[in-house]
Amino acid sequence: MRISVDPVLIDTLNEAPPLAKVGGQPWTEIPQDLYIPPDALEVFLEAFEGPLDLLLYLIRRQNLNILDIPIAEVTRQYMNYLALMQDMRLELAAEYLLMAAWLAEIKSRLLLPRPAQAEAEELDPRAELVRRLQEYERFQQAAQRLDALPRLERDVFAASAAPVERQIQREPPPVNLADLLNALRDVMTRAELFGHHQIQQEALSVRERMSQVLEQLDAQHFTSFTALFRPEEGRRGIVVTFMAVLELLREALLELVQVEPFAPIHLRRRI
Amino acid sequence: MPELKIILEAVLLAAGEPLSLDRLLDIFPETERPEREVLRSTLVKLAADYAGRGMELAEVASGFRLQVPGTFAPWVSRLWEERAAHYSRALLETLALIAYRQPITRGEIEEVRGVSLSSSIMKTLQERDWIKVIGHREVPGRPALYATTRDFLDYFGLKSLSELPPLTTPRDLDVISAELERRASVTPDSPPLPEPFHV
Amino acid sequence: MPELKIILEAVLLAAGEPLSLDRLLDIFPETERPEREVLRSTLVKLAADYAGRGMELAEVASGFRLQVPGTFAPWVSRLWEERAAHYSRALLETLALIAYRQPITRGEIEEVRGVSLSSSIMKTLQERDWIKVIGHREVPGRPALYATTRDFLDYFGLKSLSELPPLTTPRDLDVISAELERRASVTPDSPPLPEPFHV
Repeated sequence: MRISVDPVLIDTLNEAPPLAKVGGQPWTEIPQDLYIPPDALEVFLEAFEGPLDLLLYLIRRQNLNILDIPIAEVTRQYMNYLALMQDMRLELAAEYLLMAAWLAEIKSRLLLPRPAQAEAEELDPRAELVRRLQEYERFQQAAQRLDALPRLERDVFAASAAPVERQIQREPPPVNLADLLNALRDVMTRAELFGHHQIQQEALSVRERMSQVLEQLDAQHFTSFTALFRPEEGRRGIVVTFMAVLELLREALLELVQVEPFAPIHLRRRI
Repeated sequence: MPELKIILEAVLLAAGEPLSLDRLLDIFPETERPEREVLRSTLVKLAADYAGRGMELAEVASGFRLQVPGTFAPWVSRLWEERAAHYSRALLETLALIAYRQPITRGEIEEVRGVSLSSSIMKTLQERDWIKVIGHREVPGRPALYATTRDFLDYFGLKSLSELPPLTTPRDLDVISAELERRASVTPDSPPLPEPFHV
Repeated sequence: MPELKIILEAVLLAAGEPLSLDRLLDIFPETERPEREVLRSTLVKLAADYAGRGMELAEVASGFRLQVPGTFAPWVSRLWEERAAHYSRALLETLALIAYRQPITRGEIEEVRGVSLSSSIMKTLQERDWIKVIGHREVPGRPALYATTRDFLDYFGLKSLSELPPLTTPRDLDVISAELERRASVTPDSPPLPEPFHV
């Protein structure tokens, strides 16, 4: 359950409608013992960022110096707030209860008489609480200053104008021969092609020449067999071309036509 | 070929995000690449062009950004109904702690704030790319160490963390303690507080 | 309050997208809203300001937009140059198989690699002009036969396929590979490989 407050109603307190509902009971007037100004009702108790926040709130409300906290009084108020939260069935986090215990401990230590000689060494029991409150307060302030910085999308805005032509230039990845070789070794090792596969016997240059011959030929027209050979390549080149043609024929990639024995041989690609 | 200053203007506008000097140099083919110092002085000239205009050249952590100054927020914000997010106090306090105390663990944040930290806050901050995990503290549980990002600086218009508003200086515990003792001896009793709010 | 023209400039720059006259009018509170005709003539004045600058005001279907003219494309497009990542293992293996076993069908590549081949790999290799279809095998389905291109040879600095390191045994491949790396680190130009494979 929440305390719901209509700010307009606060200005017109004499009016009948309930100011707030607490524990199901409608409030039609501000309680006399309320030391917090009415607008504080707008602050939901659940909006406190934990026990340190609540304590700082109590201290600020009283314009108290953080170094001069009357522990007994602050503890009493703190406990009242916890009671209020419990009445409103806010889930009370462990941190709040821990703080209550801490406050009670400080209070009891302050009440205990201290031997004169111990006084010198012993820190004031409030010191640690004050340190933590101060530390938290620093970051509360830092958060406020951070929030006040001119922020993109709220205060300043990125200026942009769409380019008329936006082409993305893509650089293809570089590859080196060693990469290629490594890839081949991997695939070959996996395929266990070595030892019994024809690759070992097969001439790479024959494979290359097979590609070249296929490119040279077309499917529509016959090409003269002799046109495939280039004398400048010498004997080895001729042998390679011849083997390439044989291999292509074996793989049924070419069609060979010879009208009669010793007549010119013609080749074309199978469609 | 257009003037260098105008090319920079075009590129910054097309980018719509901060561009570092290196990235600005990279838009020129090697043979036409200006000197770094020339680039810098040209940017200064460009910035001067925008006096009294609807934009300004700002230098943030990731480089140079053309932006619409805050003076125009009243009109610009009417373009988008709900664009400028309002962040909760819890989120801002957490962000402040990470910004000023980085690298920091979740436990350390919780200790200063005195309250446990909701996961949604850390998630929001990470989704906005304002914070990131930069390592782990070598203690049991190896908690993640958080730090702010370059995007965080860009977003808040800062060139570096040193431009953050200064933190108020903490008071030394011994000083606090001495102060408390002194006061206690002067005024043993604090004035009573007004009546608390009862329900 | 800034001049109307400057407010429009700021809003158009912040929007980064076309804004219709109606939307531009909407950014003003009702009491300060300019006449439609005033708005239009102010936009004309604004457009004139951009002569010789890195931006221009264009009227497109959905309204007015500040844009970077096409003349700046040579510089602007370099902003988005994508740094090449690496090719996948699958792509390199496929390329190696095509280089050493050409002409080869897709099915044959799949058979050796033992996995099916993604179309994107063949597409990438073709787009890079490293492989091409040089025919079809006369078997059911008439699968395309792939071979490497002259561009492929040029890229790897080979005069012909016979300059590719010879295929022998995996162990030899290790040796060749180590040799290639050694040479690459010593001299930028790779000298011819020891013994090309001859018929």
